[in-house]
Amino acid sequence: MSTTVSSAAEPVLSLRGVSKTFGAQRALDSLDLDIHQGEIHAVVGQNGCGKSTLVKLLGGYHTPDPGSETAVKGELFDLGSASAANAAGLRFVHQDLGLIDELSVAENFFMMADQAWVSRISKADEWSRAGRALEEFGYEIDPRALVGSLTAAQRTAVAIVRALSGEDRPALLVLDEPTASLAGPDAQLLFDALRRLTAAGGSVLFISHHLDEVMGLADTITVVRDGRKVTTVMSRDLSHDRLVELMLGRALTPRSESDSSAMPGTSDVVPRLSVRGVSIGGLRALDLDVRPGEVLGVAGLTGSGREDLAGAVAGQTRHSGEVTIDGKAIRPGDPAASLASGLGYAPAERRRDALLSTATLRENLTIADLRSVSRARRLSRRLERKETQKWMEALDVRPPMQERAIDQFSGGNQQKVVLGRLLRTRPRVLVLDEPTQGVDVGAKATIHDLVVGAAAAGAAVLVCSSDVEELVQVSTRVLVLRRKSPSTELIGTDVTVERIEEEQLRPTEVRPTNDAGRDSDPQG
Amino acid sequence: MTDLKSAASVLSPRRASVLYLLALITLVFAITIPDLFLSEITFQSIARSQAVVGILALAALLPFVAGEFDISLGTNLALSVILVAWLSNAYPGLGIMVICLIAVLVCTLVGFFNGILVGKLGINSFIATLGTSQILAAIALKISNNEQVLATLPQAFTEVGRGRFLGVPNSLFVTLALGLLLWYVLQWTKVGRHLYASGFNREAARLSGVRTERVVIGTFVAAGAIAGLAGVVFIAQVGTFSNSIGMPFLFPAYAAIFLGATQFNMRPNVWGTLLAIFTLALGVQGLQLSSSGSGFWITPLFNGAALVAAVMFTRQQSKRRAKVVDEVPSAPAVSPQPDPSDDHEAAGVRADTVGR
Amino acid sequence: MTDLKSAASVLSPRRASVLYLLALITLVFAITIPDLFLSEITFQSIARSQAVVGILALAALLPFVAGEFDISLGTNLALSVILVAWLSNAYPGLGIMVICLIAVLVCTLVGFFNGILVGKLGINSFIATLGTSQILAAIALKISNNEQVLATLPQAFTEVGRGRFLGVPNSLFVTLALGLLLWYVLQWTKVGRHLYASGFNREAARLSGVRTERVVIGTFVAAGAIAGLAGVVFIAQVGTFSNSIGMPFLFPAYAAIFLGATQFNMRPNVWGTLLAIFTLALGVQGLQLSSSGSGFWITPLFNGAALVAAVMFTRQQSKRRAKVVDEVPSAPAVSPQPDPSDDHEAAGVRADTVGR
Amino acid sequence: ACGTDASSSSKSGEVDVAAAEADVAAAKERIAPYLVPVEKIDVDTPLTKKPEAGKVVKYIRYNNPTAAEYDAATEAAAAALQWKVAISAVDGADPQSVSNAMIRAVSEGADYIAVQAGSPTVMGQGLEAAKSAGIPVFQTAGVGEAEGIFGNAQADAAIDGNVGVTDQAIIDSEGRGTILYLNAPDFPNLADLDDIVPKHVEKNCGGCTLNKLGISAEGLSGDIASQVVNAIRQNPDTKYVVASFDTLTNGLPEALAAAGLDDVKIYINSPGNLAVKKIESGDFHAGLLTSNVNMPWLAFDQMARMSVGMDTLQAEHAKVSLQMWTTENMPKGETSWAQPGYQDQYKKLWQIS
Ligand SMILES: Nc1ncnc2c1ncn2[C@@H]1O[C@H](COP(=O)(O)OP(=O)(O)OP(=O)(O)O)[C@@H](O)[C@H]1O
Ligand SMILES: Nc1ncnc2c1ncn2[C@@H]1O[C@H](COP(=O)(O)OP(=O)(O)OP(=O)(O)O)[C@@H](O)[C@H]1O
Ligand SMILES: [Mg+2]
Ligand SMILES: [Mg+2]
Repeated sequence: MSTTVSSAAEPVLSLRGVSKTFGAQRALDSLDLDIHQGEIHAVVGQNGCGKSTLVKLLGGYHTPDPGSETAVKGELFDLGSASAANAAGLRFVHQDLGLIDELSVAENFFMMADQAWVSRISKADEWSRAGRALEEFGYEIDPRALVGSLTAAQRTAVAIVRALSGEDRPALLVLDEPTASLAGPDAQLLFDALRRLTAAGGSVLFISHHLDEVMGLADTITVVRDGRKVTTVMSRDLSHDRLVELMLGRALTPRSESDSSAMPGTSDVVPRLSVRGVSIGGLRALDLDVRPGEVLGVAGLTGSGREDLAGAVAGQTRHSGEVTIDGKAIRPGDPAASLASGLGYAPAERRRDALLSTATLRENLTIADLRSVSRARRLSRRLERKETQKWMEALDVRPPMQERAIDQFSGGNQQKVVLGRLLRTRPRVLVLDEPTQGVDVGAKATIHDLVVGAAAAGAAVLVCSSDVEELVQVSTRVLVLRRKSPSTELIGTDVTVERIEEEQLRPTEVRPTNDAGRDSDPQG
Repeated sequence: MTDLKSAASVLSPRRASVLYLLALITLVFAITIPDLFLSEITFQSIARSQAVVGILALAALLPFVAGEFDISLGTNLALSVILVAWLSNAYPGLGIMVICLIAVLVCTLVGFFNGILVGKLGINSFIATLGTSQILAAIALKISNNEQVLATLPQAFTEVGRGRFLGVPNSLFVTLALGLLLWYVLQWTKVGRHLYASGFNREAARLSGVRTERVVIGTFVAAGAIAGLAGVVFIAQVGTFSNSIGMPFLFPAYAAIFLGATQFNMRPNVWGTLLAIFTLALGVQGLQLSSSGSGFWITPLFNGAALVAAVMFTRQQSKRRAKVVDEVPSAPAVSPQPDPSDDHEAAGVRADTVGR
Repeated sequence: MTDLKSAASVLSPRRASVLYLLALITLVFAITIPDLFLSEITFQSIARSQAVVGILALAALLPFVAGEFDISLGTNLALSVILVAWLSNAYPGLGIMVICLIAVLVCTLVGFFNGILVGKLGINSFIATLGTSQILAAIALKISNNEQVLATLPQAFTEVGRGRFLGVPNSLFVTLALGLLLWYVLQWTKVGRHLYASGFNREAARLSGVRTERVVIGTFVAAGAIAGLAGVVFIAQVGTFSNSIGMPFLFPAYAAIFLGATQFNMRPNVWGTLLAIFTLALGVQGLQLSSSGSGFWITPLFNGAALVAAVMFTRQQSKRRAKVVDEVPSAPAVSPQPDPSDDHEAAGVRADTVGR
Repeated sequence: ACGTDASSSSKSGEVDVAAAEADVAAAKERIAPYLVPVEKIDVDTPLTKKPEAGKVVKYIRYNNPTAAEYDAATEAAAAALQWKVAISAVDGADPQSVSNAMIRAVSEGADYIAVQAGSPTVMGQGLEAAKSAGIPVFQTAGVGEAEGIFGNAQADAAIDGNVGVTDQAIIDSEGRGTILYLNAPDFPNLADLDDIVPKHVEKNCGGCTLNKLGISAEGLSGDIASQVVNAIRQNPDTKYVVASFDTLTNGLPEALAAAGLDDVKIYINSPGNLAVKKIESGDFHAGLLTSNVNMPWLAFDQMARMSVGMDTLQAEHAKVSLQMWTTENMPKGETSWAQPGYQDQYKKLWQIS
């Protein structure tokens, strides 16, 4: 690591004219960026504007187009080299986390340990160090557990703690949408850690679509549009609306709040979706009902059971208990049957459970319902293209290239396709798990409209989300989970951010024992 | 593949390197040994000898598309051959049609057994079918008593097996008809789409309503049946069972599938597979015809070099293109080794696509 | 694996089905043919004949852990053997040490070539090494002129090759020493960690800063070198090159790797692989001893059935366990076919792990 | 993968008719013994006494169909001596398999070890183990007399047979045939034939041409027929295919027919049962047969002699009777031949009533 004493003015990281071209598409277009010591610098922009590409360049995953100049603490930096990044003290939490499911937490932790190549790793030492680091941040995660067995939030936690707890303090910590699946208090925990880091002289590059979060946390904000930098401003000089305008290049037209919440789940309508006594993983004997036209939001902290609820209801795996649609029981563990009965599900683990990687966007979009693009049992390419075109427009997929491999789209755009696939089937029951993770503000509004629209058209919708604002936006009712079971139901005027957070955080009497996550107030 | 433009792009050197290899081979030998090479016999003998390999490759293609290997197909073919040979001697009263049906049925059952092991019990397909393949070899050994077995076939049957129609060996018609059928199913039906989806991401496909378990079992059942058919075609051509048959077809079949997967729509596909088989065979034929002396080493050398070269060519083309051009890709296909603008990336995705 | 409890869990029937198979085999034959089976000769001859297979399997294990196949190892071994045989006749002045070194070096270069094809150019490893394997076969055929070649070896060399120490064939010591080395590297070092990471999820590994390209090239280079060593051990034992050697070792090697990957820590691992090799060989030996003349079909039957049974047993055990117990998994290991709470799930993830 | 290499003995230009006639006459003389029925077995020296019963013989053979055809006779010969024989079929592709089986035989305490074929090199450590244990080793169908072996029944049969079928081609072509010789020289017992047969043609038929086609070990299970067709198309004069063993001709008649090469004749040395059937049907055209049922008796005769302390009379055992069967002359429905009452003839020599 460089020992040069950097002057206060000299940025920790300085990019000049950085471009990255993928085939025909310029993902980054001569981007300039300075990050100073001790600052939290946010980069915001719409889906597909090039944020993750920037992060991957810094991490050495991609190599930049020739002609750029990069410096770390005033010294020339070899952008596109993983070892240079590591040596310069850059640490990463990637959008897809970059964790290896089949390895244990501890093994993932010390992947990059500053250790001679062939010297012996002590497993016990590794476990205890990983355990300690996680504990320091307030996470109770077994370092010997497989990463694949953890919940999305726990995995994010592992990735964050891994980046923060190296041999030495990172010079620059780069986080790409770390909060996409973190519930409020968990996010707070992260922010505290970031502030501690900057206070101690480290710097942070932070990417998020939660603009409130960005405004509250970042010192400086750089707005990127279509691979180009729009501006860099101090966050205190900025309002939420102004930021959205900078991102989209236009103001966000406010949605009419009335239509969604206006349709209360009147108890005289027969429930379309009934869940009785479902127990699996993090859930105990869950009962719930959703009526046609209703959007039931499910809130809860990490470890409350929220992460398991959608999968269980949608029958992703077998479980005990009964799920019925219009009184007809559906077999758990048989998604095809569920889908046929009108139950559609968008899983939260996008890469693992939703993307047909290397297949085209078109194939990803149409897979769940091919009949409507067939003529006499033969697939019609023409119908399929038209249908795909329609949905790409409805969901504002960028770039609108239906024959491109899904892997080559940005995370947010992939998410839109996953939702499109589901909505195409016109399900009578919609089960959504983190439906807008990684989706930008503009597209988020679009998706919310689609969800509410589906409900208005008579579907019963269940939305599980760590994003409380989102729940308030779309839900008619909100169920708050605590300690693996429903604790409160909020209806009508009670559906507010404040009420939900209050309910989520209500102190618990007994601490759950067999729990890898936490569900108590971290400050408390 | 409906409009001209995409057809042209499908025939670009990058997407059809094997076609160019085929042209090169034909050109070279047409110049160096025109009389020997450009004779009907050359094409007759390739068509005859590769028809069965082609059928077997099509059998292997189905599980492969769904992300699974079937190593047992070679011995399953052998099982079909020994069953026909044995039954034709032991129970001639059954009639050749019934005998062939029994053989294909048994092979289909073997495929079902594989399907249960892999699709239902979740055993890795490579190891499961490796095991089955050994068991089948044992059965064939037992039935044949480790001897060559001459089948007692009605003359009409062998005449059809060895005959031609319009100058094309009948066996090749079987291969082509089967190719057409599988192409239609894979490319134009829901089932085909479900197969590919199960190969791309099994869990995502399942959650999208694909009955992946049935799909996987189904591909193994179909593969078994087709291998049985390949055995019937084989014995109609040759008339004899020997213990060395079957397994040796497997390598060229998989080589062709892999090579074919770098062609046209850049995923495992029917025409790429068949094209690869016949191109490699034509090259070998040409070399055998033109080499003098003890050139026993030339055949493997050509096979190896052609395989590596064709795949490498596909990759290099795609790289060069990514560097120079800025057109928008228009063909309705996706590379299993996605267009890399840098090679790191490609290495990252590759392992999950072809060659599961 | 440091404390007793986890050791016990590693030896549970679920994690060590092959150990139980071994016990069963020993028991059965110890009762049925005690004199023949429980003789030193049985163990000698297995140790001697499986030592080379073991070394080759260890060579194949490295790319396999990193998620790649190396099909060329069999012919690479043959290349090493023909090089030693040929050089020892043509250039006896070089001395056997130099000759062996040259052979291993050439094999290492072949590995490097494979590594470039796969790691750098991103060609699917199955097809790339299939190609290389054909090219190597051609080279061996050319050098040997398609004949068996008797090497002119110093007596001291063959004596070491065929000798024993403490009653154990020397060649087995090579296998075990190599196993120990690879076990240490895979299990206890950063390199090993990076290998597994590259195999499980190439892209995530790269995002975590693993230089997956180098890792992949490195595994192929090491595999080539080890195959060369296997060739040297082989010729020290046998003294002769024949064109049929090499390839036949590949199937048992990969079968053992796959079977071994269902053992102990439920990933591809050194001791599981070696255990599988010797267990299967012992079973075959016992069957051959107890069956008379015409039992030629028993060997493949046993091999196939044992393979399927051992893997199925592992799966069944894990299923039963998942139904009954709800303890938290404690050992730091992962199933390549992850503990399924239901089998759909397993089927979904399986294809991406073992058997890429 | 074939063609005119250095071993080709082609003489371009006009064929000397007189010389050709002389060559044919000489060839006819050489194969004359193969055309008359054989009455007597190949040995006639009686044993000095009746061999002791109860000896144990370990017979190691390759795991292929042709080798299996000897099994029944092997057991019969042993039974006649009241000996026990354990047959062990080993993998021919594994160079260590014979050696391993021999070591095992030593450990099992066999009295004699008989190996179907394989040089002392292939037997390697197995032979050493036998030597140090004092167990005599015999070959039953090797080529030539190997050093370190006590007996090698029908040692000359492979050479005589290959040369014999080649002579048949010389005769059939009236001394001016173009012959394609098919061999797999990677097998040690066949490697020498790659030189012997071409030299034989060169020396004994001025008007003939012989081309070689070597099949690699791996190629044996592949598509040999296409290779043969291609080789013939390169030398369209080729009218004879001479194969050193029958596996090399799998599928060949069908491939020849498909290529329109209907006038090519296929001669096979030591054809197996199925190949003999195909000679009868006209798919193949000639074969030179040893007496499969008799051969194991010949090998046991050597062992029996050793057991009573006699010389093993290698010279008498090396050269065995052969029969030339062509589509025209062969007995219908038969797949092998034997000297009438050969069992009794042996038993008489062995002094078993
Ligand atoms: N491997 C690739 N091949 C081709 N194009 C790519 C590749 N990776 C990204 N892109 C394209 O580059 C552009 C920028 O993508 P990037 O992932 O950086 O977006 P992002 O700003 O992170 O979006 P999001 O907020 O949705 O995560 C997108 O249009 C995407 O389609
Ligand atoms: N078990 C056996 N089976 C077959 N042949 C044998 C056996 N033992 C010895 N021979 C051969 O019999 C002959 C005499 O053997 P012996 O070992 O007595 O000779 P030697 O004079 O010691 O020769 P050397 O010094 O070469 O070992 C040799 O040709 C030997 O190779
Ligand atoms: Mg992104
Ligand atoms: Mg001596």
